[in-house]
Amino acid sequence: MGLLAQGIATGILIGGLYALMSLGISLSWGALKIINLAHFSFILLSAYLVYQITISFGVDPLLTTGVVLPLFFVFGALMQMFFHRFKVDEFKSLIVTFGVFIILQSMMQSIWSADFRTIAPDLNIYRSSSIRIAGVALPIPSLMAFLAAVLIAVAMSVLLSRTYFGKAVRAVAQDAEMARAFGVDTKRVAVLLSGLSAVFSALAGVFIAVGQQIFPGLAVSWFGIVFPVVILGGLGHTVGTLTAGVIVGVAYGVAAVMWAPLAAPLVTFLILIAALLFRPHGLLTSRSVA
Amino acid sequence: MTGFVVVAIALFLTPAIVKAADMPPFFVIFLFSVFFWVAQASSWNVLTGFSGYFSFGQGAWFGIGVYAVAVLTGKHGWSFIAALPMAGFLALVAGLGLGLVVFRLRRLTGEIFALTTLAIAFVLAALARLVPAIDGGTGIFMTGTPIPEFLGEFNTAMYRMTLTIMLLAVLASYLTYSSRLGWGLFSIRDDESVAGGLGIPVFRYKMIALGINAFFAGLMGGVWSLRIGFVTVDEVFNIRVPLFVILMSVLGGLGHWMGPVVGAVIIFTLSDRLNSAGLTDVNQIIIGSLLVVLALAVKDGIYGRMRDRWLTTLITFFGVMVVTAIFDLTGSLISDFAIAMVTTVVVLMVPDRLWGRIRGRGGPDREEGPPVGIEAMTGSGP
Amino acid sequence: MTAHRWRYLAILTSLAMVLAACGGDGEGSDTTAPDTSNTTEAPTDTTEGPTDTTVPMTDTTGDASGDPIRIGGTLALTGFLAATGVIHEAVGKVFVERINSQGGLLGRPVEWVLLDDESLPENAAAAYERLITEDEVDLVIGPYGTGNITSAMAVAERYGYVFPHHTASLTYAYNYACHFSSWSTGLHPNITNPNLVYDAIESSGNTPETIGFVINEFPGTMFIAYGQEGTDEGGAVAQAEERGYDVVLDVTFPTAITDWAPIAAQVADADPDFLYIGGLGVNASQLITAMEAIDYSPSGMFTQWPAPGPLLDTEGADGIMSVTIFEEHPPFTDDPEAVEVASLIHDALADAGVPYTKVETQAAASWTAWEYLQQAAEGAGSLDQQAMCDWLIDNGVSTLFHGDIEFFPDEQNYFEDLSKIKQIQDGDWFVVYPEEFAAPDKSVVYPRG
Amino acid sequence: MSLLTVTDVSKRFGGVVALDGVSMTMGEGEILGLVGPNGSGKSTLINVLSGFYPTDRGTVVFGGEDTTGAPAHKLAALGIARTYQIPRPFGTMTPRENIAVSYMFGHSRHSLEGARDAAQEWLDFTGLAGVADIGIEELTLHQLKFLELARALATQPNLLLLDEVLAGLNPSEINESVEMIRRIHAQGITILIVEHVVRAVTALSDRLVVLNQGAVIAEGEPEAVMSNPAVVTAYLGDRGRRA
Repeated sequence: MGLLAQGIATGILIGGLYALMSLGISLSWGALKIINLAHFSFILLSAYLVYQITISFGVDPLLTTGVVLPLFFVFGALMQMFFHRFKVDEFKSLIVTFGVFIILQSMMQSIWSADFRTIAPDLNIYRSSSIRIAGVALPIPSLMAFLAAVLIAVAMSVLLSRTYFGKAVRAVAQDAEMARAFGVDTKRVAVLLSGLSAVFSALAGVFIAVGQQIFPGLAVSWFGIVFPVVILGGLGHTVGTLTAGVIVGVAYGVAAVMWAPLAAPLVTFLILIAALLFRPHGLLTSRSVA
Repeated sequence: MTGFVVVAIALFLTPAIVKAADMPPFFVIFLFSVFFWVAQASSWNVLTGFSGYFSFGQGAWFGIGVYAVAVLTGKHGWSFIAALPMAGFLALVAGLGLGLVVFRLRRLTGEIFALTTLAIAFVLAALARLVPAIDGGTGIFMTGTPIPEFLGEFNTAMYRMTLTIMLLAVLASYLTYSSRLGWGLFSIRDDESVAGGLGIPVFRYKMIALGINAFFAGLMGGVWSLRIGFVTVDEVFNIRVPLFVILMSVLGGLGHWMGPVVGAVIIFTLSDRLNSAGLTDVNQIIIGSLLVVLALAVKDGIYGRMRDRWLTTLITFFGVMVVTAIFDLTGSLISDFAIAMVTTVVVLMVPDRLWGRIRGRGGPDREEGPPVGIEAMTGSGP
Repeated sequence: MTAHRWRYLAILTSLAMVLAACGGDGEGSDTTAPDTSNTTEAPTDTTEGPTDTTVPMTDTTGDASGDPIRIGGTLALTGFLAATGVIHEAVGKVFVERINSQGGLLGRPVEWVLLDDESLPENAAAAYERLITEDEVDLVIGPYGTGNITSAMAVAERYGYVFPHHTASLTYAYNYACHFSSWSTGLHPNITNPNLVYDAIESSGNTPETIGFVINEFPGTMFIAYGQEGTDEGGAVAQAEERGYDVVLDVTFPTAITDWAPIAAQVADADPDFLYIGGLGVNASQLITAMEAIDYSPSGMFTQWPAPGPLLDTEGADGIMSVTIFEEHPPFTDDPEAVEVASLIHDALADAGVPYTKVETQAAASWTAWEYLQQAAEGAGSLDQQAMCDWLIDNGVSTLFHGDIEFFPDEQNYFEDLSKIKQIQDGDWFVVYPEEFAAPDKSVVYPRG
Repeated sequence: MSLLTVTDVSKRFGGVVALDGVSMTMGEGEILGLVGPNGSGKSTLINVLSGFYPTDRGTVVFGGEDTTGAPAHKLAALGIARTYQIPRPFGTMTPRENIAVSYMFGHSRHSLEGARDAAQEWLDFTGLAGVADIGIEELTLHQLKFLELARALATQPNLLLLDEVLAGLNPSEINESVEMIRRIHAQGITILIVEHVVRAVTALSDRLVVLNQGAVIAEGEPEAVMSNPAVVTAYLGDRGRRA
């Protein structure tokens, strides 16, 4: 019983990280019609940068966010300008961003080698610390990731449903042409949103650098987690993405504990396929961004 | 069609010629690797290029083929030649099974369909890991698997089998392209419900396309299990196969049966030469940039440009080929080929407007009447 | 306008490809290409090409002169095995530089034609075909990784090339008469390896009553944990039971695992006296981190083939054991040559940007494989594959890191298991078992502090 | 004898009732005008008849055969062809290829051989011969509308469903189209024409059926129907009736 409780608890927390990793992709896909595979390398690149800055200057890894996040906002924004310039559509974006993904991957490998990188414990006080609630231990890194994910998901859904920017984004998501016709500066909206998406991915990278060992091969292994979460959550649906992340995390955790770790991916994808068949627009169905 | 037969015969004779001409035996090995990719890309193109349903499922069909042969020969003592048809058959069954569910649901189009096919591959991988009867994590050795004598020694056998399957796959793609089926699929790609309204049996046609794709991908996978040598889940079900066929078809040109053939030859030759030069990292970066540039700049793929500028293509290619061969710049026919090919691609990449200016007149260059419609995208249709 | 600029970028990229292609073949073309038509026929003929080239060159100047001897091989420089592949790359480079600085092989300089197999067996197979039949290398050396070695060995066998390799875990599968493993596992690691571990534990005077297994679903680790598929012989689990340990946990996890929390929870729940991790690379580090995160630390741990660096940097890893061949402390460092080579390897690994540069299992095994080639060629006095193969079987090899090795043909050319047990003690790895190899005043600590 | 019989057909989208127990028949060779204000269910009926939407209730009998709920391609094979209010040509094909495709499928089943040449007949008929082999994007709305017609005709249908073929055309183009519809009818093809441009419909049709809020509110001779108070109300509201 304690085992199951622990499995569920850690599942929920890791789900937060999954959601954080998926948010950027979900938003740019849902709102900008860009399936941005480059986000996978964004997450890893930000993890490497955090690692590098931390060990070079001996600072607390969390402080690096001050540098890393703005940097990735710029990356994201530039990327969107590029897409805008070349009128990249959904299908093209898949190919183009996959190209970018490959390039970034091999660049990271040539810079940091294929070997594993770890922030040494003396610089990283978070990795293996945890707090206990009712006999269930909550690891700090995933706890931080989870809280960040909740914060962002809520903030974003408020931003998207209450502000002018949000209205503009929703308008663009539904029909960019129409939005333009109604005087929305679609390009500016898209660039901003793309920047934000990149920031979320970068933030996920921060927690990954804090929580685990990083190596180039990591990025590919995320495909199998992030896509289910994105689809399950509903494209561009922030709260949905968070929910989906938690569901996948828990399903994964429980399947691993109760059945076998080998079965975990199977369960995850069966959930995904079920979702694709019966709820192709996400759990908390809402075709548009919210 | 006669051209097809001629090419087929020529290819079947090649190994003998290679031997006679004292060319390095690697030439044969190089060729059968090309055949593998041509078959994979062509079969993928029948579904995605023709009907417009973007599929990541290639890895799944390929993997089913590999494991069908590996399990049947390795765990149940079947002979390779008996197991091989099962590779195609099981992949076909799996493909049609997926189609039966997915194509019934109107909303499962576009990227949602693409991701469903992606998910299938992951599920199969997880299954293979979980079920000891398939793999269970120990992997399966294929290195000892005996191949029937009549096929010759290993590389000759691989050459003959891959060539045969490749020819069949390309033939299937060609016949589809030049028949009602093909045009039905093009209509589905352009506007599925209108296609239905015009009396095109949408569901059946999509099933056929998916079936062709899965069958040949699986069959070739069955042969390839010999090449892999030691079959494990991580090697078989990785995203490499689907991504390469996409790259190849996009580069060559979706929608025409020749597109993937051209694309596969170019991409494989390139990465082979770069790898043999020990430049894998460069290789990765170049392939990445190729993807970006081609998706943005060359609309209908290289094959479209080749048709528009067929004269330039021929002159450049054979010109360079002859030069490199005469002055023996590389000492390897494959490298001569690679260089000639790349130069041609470079020339073809010159944007239309600029090209027009080079040739002393504005406007897009056409060395034959301006083809449009399927023609434009694909060159001479049926 | 910008649209054009991008298109031009395309052109530049392609030009780069042309150069690359040329460059690559420049490398290929600068060798004398002897009559190639033989190479496909019988194994004996394949060596004809190579042996021709051993005829002394007329323009002999300096100590290492004449046509370079070209040694071909691939490594996992990219892909999921790359983390370790990079170590083998560095070691190989050091070996080749060193041999060239010492007058070369058979008086000729050595050139290493290294290709990347992207961690894929099919690529390894294709690459060895190319190396042997197109580049016509004189010798080959094995790639890294069980699958890749298996596929490459099939090619080497087809052409009768001597095939030294360092890290193939499925020992039972290799029957090629001229394959020579430089790994210290012996033919039956699924028996010898676990027993060594258990002996080591018991040498502490304490015997675990319960044991838990967390096994990576990777052929090599599965083989050692559960024995050979089909045959019920050996395996860490079976032998633990034979010794009367109570197996309270037995989990396998996928190679590409992303979430360790559930497994950590299971271990904590089962709370075994000893935890046997059939892990690769950073598996152990990740599991320990996950266990620490839920405040659990087992009283004893072993892990199969870890990335040693990250493990040292992992909180709560102190006292974990593993297998090794060589560690940089006495008695191993009593041999000055070993120390010298080790320092060379440090520099090479540092240049390659590898954080942990000490010589241990991977580096030692890699070096030994190269020694096979060198001593076989010098012993046979030619590059005739069959002659080299015979010489190795008849004479064995005297290695820097393994000591003298003798190959047993009826044991599929394996030698006895020479593995040692190392343990992390106060922040560094030390060999602790068997006693004669243990670091000065070091012994197995169990339960860990 | 009647070619098409629709009995008590209903169709709802969520809460909205698009068709509410519609019944009507069409005789062999007649031109029936289907009119009604926006959102009265005209297009929905066309979509039901051409098999794009399944019905919730009711039956459709075509050519003596119950075709209720049959898929679009089956109905096309039986001889029902339709056009679209907003033209939907196959974008990657030329006009000729567009027509060739429907010649290959539809009611007339032909192989690929000669399909291109066969397309000439309808290219000439619709006066598109001049633009037969250029890209779709180069065609004018007027030409696209004619392409819709040509493509529908190439299936060699018994029943042709015209969904606002005249919308968006200028008077001279309208007259041209009306002429063409007459010529199509002259070939013995039964036509159901959905229109806003009442003048044209009344001129063309033998009979009118008026839909309002998904229900048939009038049916019969064009003049009689157009003066029917219920119809006037439906179109102009009560003010119209008082006037």
